Parts: sequence; C-alpha cells; structure tokens
Amino acid sequence: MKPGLKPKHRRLVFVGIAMALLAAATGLILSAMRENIVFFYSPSDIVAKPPSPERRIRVGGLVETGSVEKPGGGVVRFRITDTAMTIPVSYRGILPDLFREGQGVVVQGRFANQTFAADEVLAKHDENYMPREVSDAIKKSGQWKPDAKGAKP
Amino acid sequence: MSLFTGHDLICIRGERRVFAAVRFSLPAGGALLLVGANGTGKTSLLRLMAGLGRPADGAIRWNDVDIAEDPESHNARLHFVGHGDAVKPALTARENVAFWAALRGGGDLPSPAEAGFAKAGPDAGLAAFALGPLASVPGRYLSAGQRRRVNLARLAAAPAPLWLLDEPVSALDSDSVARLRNAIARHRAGGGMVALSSHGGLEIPDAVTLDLTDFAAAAA
Amino acid sequence: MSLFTGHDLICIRGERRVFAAVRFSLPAGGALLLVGANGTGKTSLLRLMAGLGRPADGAIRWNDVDIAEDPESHNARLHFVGHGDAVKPALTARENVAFWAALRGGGDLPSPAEAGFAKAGPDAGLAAFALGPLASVPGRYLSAGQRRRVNLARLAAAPAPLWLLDEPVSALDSDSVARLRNAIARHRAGGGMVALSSHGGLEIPDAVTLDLTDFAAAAA
Amino acid sequence: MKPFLAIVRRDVRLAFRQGTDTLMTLAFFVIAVVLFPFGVGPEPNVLARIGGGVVWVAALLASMLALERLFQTDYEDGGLELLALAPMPLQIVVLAKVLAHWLATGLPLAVVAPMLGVLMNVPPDVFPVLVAALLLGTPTLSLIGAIGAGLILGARRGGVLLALLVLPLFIPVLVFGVSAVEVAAQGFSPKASLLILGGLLLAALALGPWAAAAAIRQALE
Amino acid sequence: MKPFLAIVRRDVRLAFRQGTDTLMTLAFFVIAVVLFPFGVGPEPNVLARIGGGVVWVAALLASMLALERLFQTDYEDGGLELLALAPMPLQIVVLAKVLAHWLATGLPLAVVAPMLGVLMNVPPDVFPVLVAALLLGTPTLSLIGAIGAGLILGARRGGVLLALLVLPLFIPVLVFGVSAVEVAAQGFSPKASLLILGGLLLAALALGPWAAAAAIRQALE
Amino acid sequence: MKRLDWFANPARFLKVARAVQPWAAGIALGLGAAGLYLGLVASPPDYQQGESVRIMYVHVPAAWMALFCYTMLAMASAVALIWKHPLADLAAKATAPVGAAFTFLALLTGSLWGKPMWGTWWVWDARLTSMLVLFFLYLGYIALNGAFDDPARGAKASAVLALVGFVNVPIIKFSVDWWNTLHQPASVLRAGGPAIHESMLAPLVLMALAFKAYYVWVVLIRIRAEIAAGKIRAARLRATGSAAL
Ligand code: HEM
Ligand SMILES: Nc1ncnc2c1ncn2[C@@H]1O[C@H](COP(=O)(O)OP(=O)(O)OP(=O)(O)O)[C@@H](O)[C@H]1O
Ligand SMILES: Nc1ncnc2c1ncn2[C@@H]1O[C@H](COP(=O)(O)OP(=O)(O)OP(=O)(O)O)[C@@H](O)[C@H]1O
Ligand SMILES: [Mg+2]
Ligand SMILES: [Mg+2]
Repeated sequence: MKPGLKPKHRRLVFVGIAMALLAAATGLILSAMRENIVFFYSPSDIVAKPPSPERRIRVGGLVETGSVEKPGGGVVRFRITDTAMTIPVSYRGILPDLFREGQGVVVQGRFANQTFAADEVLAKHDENYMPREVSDAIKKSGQWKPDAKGAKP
Repeated sequence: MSLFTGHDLICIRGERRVFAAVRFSLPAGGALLLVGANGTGKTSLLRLMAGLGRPADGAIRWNDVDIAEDPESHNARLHFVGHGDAVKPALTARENVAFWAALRGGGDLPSPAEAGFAKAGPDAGLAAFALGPLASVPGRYLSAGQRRRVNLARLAAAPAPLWLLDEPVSALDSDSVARLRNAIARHRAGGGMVALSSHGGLEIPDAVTLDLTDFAAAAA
Repeated sequence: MSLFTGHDLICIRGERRVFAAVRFSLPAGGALLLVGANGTGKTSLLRLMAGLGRPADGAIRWNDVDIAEDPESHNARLHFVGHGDAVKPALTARENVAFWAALRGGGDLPSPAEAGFAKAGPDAGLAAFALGPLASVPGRYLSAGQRRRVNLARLAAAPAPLWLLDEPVSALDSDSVARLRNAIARHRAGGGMVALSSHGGLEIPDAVTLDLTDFAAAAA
Repeated sequence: MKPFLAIVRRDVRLAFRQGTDTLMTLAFFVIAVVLFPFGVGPEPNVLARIGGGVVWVAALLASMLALERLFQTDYEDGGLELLALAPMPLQIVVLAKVLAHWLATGLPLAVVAPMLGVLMNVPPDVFPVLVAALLLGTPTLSLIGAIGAGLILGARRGGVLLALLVLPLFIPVLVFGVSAVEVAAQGFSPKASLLILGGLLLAALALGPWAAAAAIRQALE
Repeated sequence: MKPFLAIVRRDVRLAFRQGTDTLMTLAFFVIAVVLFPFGVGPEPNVLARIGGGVVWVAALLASMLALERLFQTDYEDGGLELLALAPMPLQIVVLAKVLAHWLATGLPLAVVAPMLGVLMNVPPDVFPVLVAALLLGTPTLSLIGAIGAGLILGARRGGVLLALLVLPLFIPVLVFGVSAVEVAAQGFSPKASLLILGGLLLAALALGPWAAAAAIRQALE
Repeated sequence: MKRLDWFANPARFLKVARAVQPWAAGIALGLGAAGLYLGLVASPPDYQQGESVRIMYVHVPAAWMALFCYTMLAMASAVALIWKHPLADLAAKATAPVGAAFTFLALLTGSLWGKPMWGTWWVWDARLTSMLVLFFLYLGYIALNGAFDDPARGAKASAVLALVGFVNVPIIKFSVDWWNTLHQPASVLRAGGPAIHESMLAPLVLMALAFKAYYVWVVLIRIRAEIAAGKIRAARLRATGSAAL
C-alpha cells in the first residue's frame, strides 16, 4: 500500500483500522439493543398499536394473579400484564408445568376483538433453584421477592 | 549491490522431507540453475524463494534481511513464473498482461533491472515475446505455448530485479526460447538476478548450477 | 498390416483456420513427429487423430475406413496423452494407472503392439516409468514430472497399437525421457505406431517429420 | 460390463475416500432444511403445512450442488478426454458416473429424509411415501442434472444459459414428489404420483445419457 | 489504490464478459424463489406469510453458490499465487475481489428482489426495507463467504463443504434480515434490525479480509 | 517446531500422557458416580419444577463443556497457527468431536427439558439458535479437517475456521442478557453468587468436574492414536519417498 511505511507500522495501521471498524460495529449493535429487539411484544405495545388480526405475533408478560379461570372443555382464560397494561388471553390446550399465576409466559397467536387468541403458551423460568422447604421457609420469613425479571418484556 | 541468499534450507511437503541443507547465493546479475530428477524439489525451492511457503528450517535473505520480515517488499522485487499460466480465457492477451503490469504499480518501482529494458508496459511485454499479432486474441483461443508466452510477457512488462522461473521453456518453440534467453541476458546485464529450474533446453551463460538430487539424501 | 492416414485435412478453431491441406500416412511400426511453432496446430491435429474433434474437411482413415464411422473401435486402438495428466489426487499412483487399464478391458484386446511388452497390467506400466516406489503414494503428493509419468504409465499398462502423444517429454527428467524413448522403440518394434508433437528433447529414429508451420500459410 | 463397473467403483471410491463427500451433501441437506424455520418463522402448523415441500426443495438443491462437479474435475485434469476415448459408448460412461453419483449422494438423501421430516412436523405415517418418492425422484434429478453438468463444462455464456434451462426440468419431479407426500398426508393413495415419478425416471434414463454425452462431446471439441 | 482498482476492474469485467456469474446468480435466485409455490402450493396467504423469508433464503443460497468460485479459478490457473505475490497486503487483494464479487452478484440480487417480492405477495410498502436489508446484508455474506472460499481451496469437495462452513455463519444475517422485513410488515420500525445488519457488516469488514487472507496463504503453502 | 522430528520422538508428551490418563479416568468415573447419585437420588426436587430438575445435572455440565471445548479448540488452533507446534494440531483435532458430542447432548437434554417446562421442544431464541450454530461449527470443523489429502493442510484450514467461529462463544454466553430469550439467565456464574441452593449445586459441580476429567481422558487417548497413525504415515512415506528420488 504505502511503500514508505515500515512493515511494523503498516501492520499497526491495519490493526488500527480493524479496531475502529469493530468499535463502530459494537456501537451500532449496542444502539440497536436500545431500540428493543423483540422476541416478543409487551401488552403495552399491543395496546398502543394493535396489530392486524391476520398477523401471528408473540406477547410476553406475567400471568396476572387471580386472573386464571378454566371454564371447561380444556379452555383457559387469563390476563397477562407488564404492570402498565393488561390484555386478556384465551387458550385451549396443554399448559406447561411452569404455568402459574405470577409466572412469566410468552403467548403466541392473534390479537382480535381486544382478546388475544393464543395457540401456544410458553412458560418462562427464572434462574432460581431450591428445594420446596427452602422456598417455604423464605416465604414464611417474609424475604420473598418475586423476581419480575423473567417477565420483563 | 543486492544479494539474495539462502542457507540450511529444509523443505517439508506432505509430511516428508524433500531436501535439507540447501544453500544458495545469488549476486546482482547472477543466474542460478536448478536441476535434478523429478520430485527432488525444484518447484518447492522456487516457491520458498518467492515466499509462498516458509522453509521448515533455515532462512532466505535479501541483503541480509529475512524475506519473511517484510513480505510485501519482497513481492515488489520479484516475478514468479510457475506451472500455471494465469491466463484468463475471457481476457485478450493484452488485457491479461496489462492487468499483471498494473498490479505491480505500472513499473514505477525503482529497480536496478529496469535499465535492462528500453521501456516497460504491457506492449513492451507483448513485443518481447512476439505476441504483437495475438494482442487482441482472447486467452481461450491460445495454444499451450502461446499461453506460456503471455505468462512470460509479464517479465518485460513490469521490471523487477528477481526472476523466479519454474521450467519456463516447457511448451515454447525454439524462437520463443531464443527470445527468453535474450530477455534473461538483458535482465542480467541490467543487474537483475534469475533463478530457474529446467530439464534442459535453455543454456544460460555462467549460471551457477544447483543439483537438488544431491540434497535428497541429506533429507532421508 | 494396419495403416493410419489422413488427407486434405483442414482444422478450424475459434472461427480461424489453423491449417489446411495437411496429409499424413503412418504404417505399422512408423513414427510421425509433429513440429512447428507455437499455435501451428500440433495439439489440434493430434486431437483430430484421436477423434476428439472432426476435421472441417478431409478424412482420417484406419485401414481405409474413416475413423468417424466407428469411433469406439478407433478408441479401442489408441492411447492419447494430452496436456492434462488425469491423475486423481485422492487415488494412489497405482490405483490411477489400474483404473485406466481396467477401462480398456484390462489388456485383453488383441493388438499387434502387445508383443512389444513382456506383459501388461498396472504394475508393468508403473515399472516402465520407474514408478514402483511411488505406487502407493496419493496423486496429490506427486510433482509435475511424477504426475506426467503416471499418465505415461497407461501406455505400458494396457497396450494399444496407436499412440498419440502431445509434448510427452515436458516436465520429464532425463532418465524418464530415456525410458519413454525405450518404450516407444519397443512399441514400434512390436508393430505399433506413434504420432507425437515435440519442441525437441526426444529423438525418434527414422521418424517422419511433419512441420505444421508449412501449412499455416495455406490456411491464411 | 467390466469397464462400466470400473467407473462406478472408482467414482464411489473417490466419493468415499474423499470421505466427506456423502457426509457433506447430507450436511447441506440438513442445514438447508433447518434454515427454513429461520426464514419463515417457527410456527409448527405453518411448518407442517410446508414441511414436505421444504424437504423436497432442499433435496433438490443439495443434489444440484453436488452435481455441479460431476464432470468438472475430470474435465479439468484431462480425464474426461480419456473417458471419452474409452472403447465404449460415451452414454454408458455417463450412465456409470451418474449411477456412482447417485449411490454416493442421492441414496443417502432419501435415507435421512425421515429424520428431517420429524424436524418439519411431517406426519410419521407418510415417511414411507416420502422415502419412496425420493428414491424414485433423486435418480431422475441426477440424470437431468448430468445434462446441465455437461453443458457448463468450459462454459461460456451459452452453456450457462442452457444449464439454467435444465433447472426448470426439475420442476415436474418436485411437483409430483411433493404431491405424493401431500396426498398421502391427507390419507389418499399416492400411487398416481409415484407412478408418474417412475415414468419420469424412465424417460430421463432414456434421454439423459444421450443429451449429456452430446454436451460432453461438444465441450471436448 | 491503483492496483486495488485494477483488481476490481478486472474481476467485474470477467464477471460481465463471461456472463456466467451475474446471470447465473440471478437466475438461480429467481428459480429458487419460483420453486416455492410449486413446493408448498400457491395459497396466497401462506405465501405472504413465508414470502420475506423465502426471498432471503434464496438470496443467501444464490450468493453462496456464486462464492464458491471466488478464488477457485485463480487458484487453478496459478493466478492466485501471483495475486499473493503482488506488492500489497493480501487483505487488500481479498477486499478488492470481494468488492468486485459483490458488485457483480450481491447488488443485482438486491435490485431484483422487489420483483420476487411481488411474486411472493410481500406487501409493496416493505420493498424499500427489503432492498435496504439486502444491500446491508449481502456484502456481509460476501465477506464471510470469502473466508469459506479461501478455506476450501484445494479441498476434495468444494461446493458442499463451503455450504457447510458458511451457512451457519450466515444465520445471524438471515435472522436480522428477515426480522427487518417482518417487523416492517407488521408496521413497526425496522431500525433496530437494520442497525444490527450494519454492525454485522462493519464487523465482517474488520475480520473477514484477515481470515480469508490467512486461509489463502495456507492454501498456497 | 518440525512436524516430522516431533512425530519421530514425542516421548516426553507420551510419558506425561501415560501418567495422567489413569488419574483422569479415575476422577471422571468417581466424581461422575457420586454426582449421579447425588443428583438423581439424594438431591431434593425443585420448588417449582419438581423432579424434572434432575435433567439439569446433565444439561448444564454438557452445555458448559460445549463452550469449554470450543474455547480449547480455538486456543489450540491459535497455538498451532502461530507457533506451529504439532501437538496443538492434534489437540484441536481430538477436541472437536468431543465438543460436538457435548453440544449435541446439551441440545438434546435442553429440548427434553424444554417440553415439560416451557411447553415446547424448541424455539428460535438467541440462546438456542447460537447453540445450534455452535454445533454446525463443530461439524464444519470436522468436515474441513478431513477434507484434504494432506493432514497438515486440513489442520491449518480448520484452525482458521475455529478462530473465526470463536465469535460465537461470547454470543452464546451473553445471549440471555442481550436479548429477550425464552432460556433463563445464568444461575451459577452470576453477579451476586449462585441462585441455586447448595443441595442442588453440589451434584451440579461434581458432574461438571467429572465431565472435565472425562474430556482430559478422551482427548489423551485420541491424541495418542493420532500420533501412532502419524508415525505409520511417516514410515510409509519414508519407505517410498527416498527410493522415489
Ligand atoms: C435446546 C434447549 C436448550 C439449549 C440449547 C440450552 C443451552 C444452554 C447453554 C449453552 C448453557 C450454558 C450457558 C453458560 O455457560 O452461561 C445453558 C445453561 C443452563 N440452561 Fe440451558 N439450554 C436449553 C434448555 C434449557 C431448559 C429447558 C432449561 C430449564 C428450564 C435450561 C436451564 C439451564 C440452566 C439452569 C443453565 C445453567 C445456567 C448457568 O450457567 O448458571 N436450559 N443452557
Ligand atoms: N479451444 C480453442 N478454441 C479456439 N481456438 C483455439 C483453441 N485452442 C487453440 N486454438 C487456436 O488454434 C491454433 C492451434 O492451436 P494448437 O493448440 O493446436 O497449437 P499447437 O501447435 O499445439 O501449439 P503449442 O506448441 O503452443 O502447443 C492456435 O493458433 C490457437 O490460437
Ligand atoms: N502439494 C504437495 N503436497 C505434498 N507433497 C508434495 C506436493 N507437491 C509436491 N510434493 C512432493 O514434494 C516433492 C518435491 O516436489 P516438487 O514439485 O518440488 O519437485 P520438482 O523438483 O519440481 O519435480 P518436477 O521435475 O517433477 O517438477 C515431490 O517428491 C513430491 O512428491
Ligand atoms: Mg516442478
Ligand atoms: Mg499444443
């Protein structure tokens, strides 16, 4: 390239350029992260901008406590919330073991008539593992703080 | 004056030692003729000299600097002519030569060998190997010997002090061999060096001969 | 006795006449040496003789029958050695030779040339070009000259009366050239014919020389 | 017969010695199928809907990729000239090479197809039909592909264009191959589609070697 | 700079003069997309659902096919040695060849993509996003592919091996390329996906030429 | 330095290998048995997952091994490319299939676990996808390594690939933090200490150590086999080579 440069310096120039490119790449990707890459949408997104009913989408949130009802015929109704907004969901099928109130879930299906008709319900799981006695003990001692991380959209 | 040397060279190919303890020394204006039976490592040695491979041991130096230290400067000072002719079927003979000349910066490298040719450039290269009438013929239509001449035309199109030629006369007719002999003589007169392998057919006045058959034993 | 002839041959390549009015006649035991500057059509003529191309005019005959009439019988009686060596990198030298021998029916063709070799088969082929020690080496590891010898080994592995050799000595060391000269002599002694192109380096006793440079003018 | 078998044996040996040949075709097949869920999203019912089609398209692309080199290496190293000069009709040579190629790539594709069917939610009871369809279809692809492989040898513009014309010839195989699977999935008999695939195979056997031999001959001239 | 342009100019000229690369890539792209309606049936809503993904998968396979020969012909005719011996860093040579390759194949792909979008019922208002995503994504594919093209030089089986090596590395481009189109089709802003595609491109620019140069160097040794 | 010389006399390495191998085998079997007993029998069920949590004792160590093996592969490849020591080539070549097997095991146990827990075998989230890419990278490495007639070429080409593929490792590790994945975030190596109760952490750690020892054991066996094969190749080439000249 530049015949004037010594080989060592030339190599340094190249490494410098590569570093600059990598830094720019990291910058772009990080700023994209702030743009909120979605594996799923939050109830607030859905309420703010209802998608077309033909589109199959994913919505993630916490199962609102006390909202689960089973009217029979394998149908389940519940509401999911991101604490700001809440949308009702109806589903027919087998629920994963981890599905319970207060737990994070991701539902897939279509949003029409202000109800989310799910054809698939996925349960999220947080990073805590402990025997049942321990969790009971912690709950009893009042130190239990349900980790909302698993449900953060 | 420049000096191109190698010492204690060991070459390993396909997990086998091809030669060992090879040394050479090539002064400005000098010629080195590599001979030896098939498979004794002529091609391998020329590739080491070009920096296309690294010797398993030993070092190759230009003016006492290892060529591996600054490969680009070494590239700038050499021409390599191998078994492949690097002639693109879709480009004309002239386009082929012009591309390789442009790649080397169009001959504006200061070089002791430059004096050997009146002027450089693709047309000078074509002329040196009597390719003028074929200049606009696509590579696809060239015969084996014509392709080889297009490959050799690079030598005259963009001067460089060190020529590494692997069996350059194969496929050449006698007129072309004479032209090559001429080109080498002019190159050397201008201070250029040449290392070439050959199974005969090209006499180079006062060339140093290196018979690689002698070094095969050392390798085993 | 067989006779291989061609007359009034015109060859057109890339919309250009390469030569015209070429004729040749090759009796059993005869040799035809094609010479001429690069691009005069040596390779082209050998390919016409093999039936790989058709002449634009004229005819090539074996015992007065046009070879185009029964290409398979013509194939069965010839060996062609071209610029490409047809050596598979993944097969050993012996496997390479054995395959080409098997393809020709393993030498059970009745042929006048058979007498020339004590016995045929891949090992005889390898032996004829001193490839015994390389028999189990994969093609990938062979040097240019070694590959060429593997290609030539076909000649001895499966006899055929007509040999068409395009610059067979290129890349061969002097020992191998001597072996090829021997093989040709034995082949001819057994009544075989050979047509070959060369830029020198291989003397064939009482060969008829055909200088294609003379026919280029007729073509223009 | 002996030279025919010699070619088949050599080509199969090359394919296996080069070890990874068969493996890589399979790997491509698997990866191409797996790419689809990335592209179209992972809805199980959509996947099931397009599953048979995707497996077929992937098999088609995989066998096409592998075909590209069917004559290429022989052409480049001068071996194709020698094969053309063998004392047997060039059509037979082509047939031997196609057979070897199919043994090394098409057959394994058909064998692993059910596994990919599982990935794509294809119902297990149609697996026999899927395999049968692939067994009938892949040799046809190899035979048609051989024509294209011959045409692109030393390709200039013309050859490539003709090779592109060959690709559309794959479409009938694709259509009936997929329809065999779909019909079976719906519980009907796939016999009609399979018969048509068999017919296509016979037609390709009759015409493919001729056309491929002609293509090779023009490349060598 | 002059030698860099010389390489770009030569490679673009070769691509257009031989006609093979550009035409072949485009034709493969079109045919691969057109095959889908045959494979999965012509239901408009299924097609629309998978349209963006299929266009991306086809573009990816097409540019991969063209990549195989990026260094191959130069390697075979001895030109790659001469390029490696040019008085400039091998990385720059790689960059020039990749640029030429992209101009001859990636750019045309992006240009014709909307036409195929029409075929696959992709809503017309996302065409600009589709083209932008392809313009950002295809150079990344070329850069990553160059590494694979360098690695397979001299390997026993080129095309399929290349697919096996580079397809996994293509997956991020595919994922974000498709997500840009899908998100846009749902009426949200595709900015995040496009930014990531841009980031991937810069990262590939920083690393690709190095790795490809290393691959070429070991192939020539 | 020189491939041939080293092959001719890798005595020092072989001595170390022979000494280490039984220990590695013993540790792998011993800790593995203990870990399995604790994990499958003695440890309590989880407060949410119940008995299904026992898959963790295979899934998590296998996933860690997948990443660990790739890191070793990349390191060995870097050493092989820079210092050209043949042992590094062999170590890389021996590591690849082991890593591929562990990756496959992690994928398999992960999906088996995902069905009851999440309600699906598979989703295309960042963690699962990048892990699948890792598996393909291993396969690509193995294929490329074997795709050349000259083993030295295969080693070099695949070393370049291993280094390029290494960018995937941090992506796998941090995918759960960077993206909204269905997969959970880290439980063990996290800020604020492990979020796993000691009774469950103990078998997990035992199994992880057993897997590591198993890796050492298998890789040593494979390297020794490669050395033997290399010696045979070299002897054959010497026998034919010297006469060939
Ligand atoms: C096919 C599906 C799955 C794949 C490919 C997968 C992959 C991985 C990988 C690569 C790691 C190592 C991460 C690291 O070292 O930081 C990991 C760790 C882990 N996985 Fe999975 N996983 C899958 C399914 C699951 C499921 C269903 C669960 C439980 C509900 C689970 C629970 C865990 C846990 C607890 C860890 C340990 C986290 C830590 O390092 O602290 N995984 N998984
Ligand atoms: N494939 C081709 N297409 C068109 N023209 C060609 C082709 N190959 C060769 N030619 C032309 O035909 C002529 C004869 O070529 P041929 O290869 O027969 O020459 P030759 O005598 O063998 O030369 P050489 O000594 O260089 O090998 C040449 O002028 C060449 O330009
Ligand atoms: N790519 C390769 N891989 C492994 N070994 C090789 C390779 N190429 C050549 N060899 C071996 O290296 C040795 C030297 O080969 P080289 O090509 O240098 O010989 P040469 O002297 O040029 O022979 P020739 O006169 O036949 O051209 C040969 O014994 C050959 O078997
Ligand atoms: Mg040589
Ligand atoms: Mg010729």
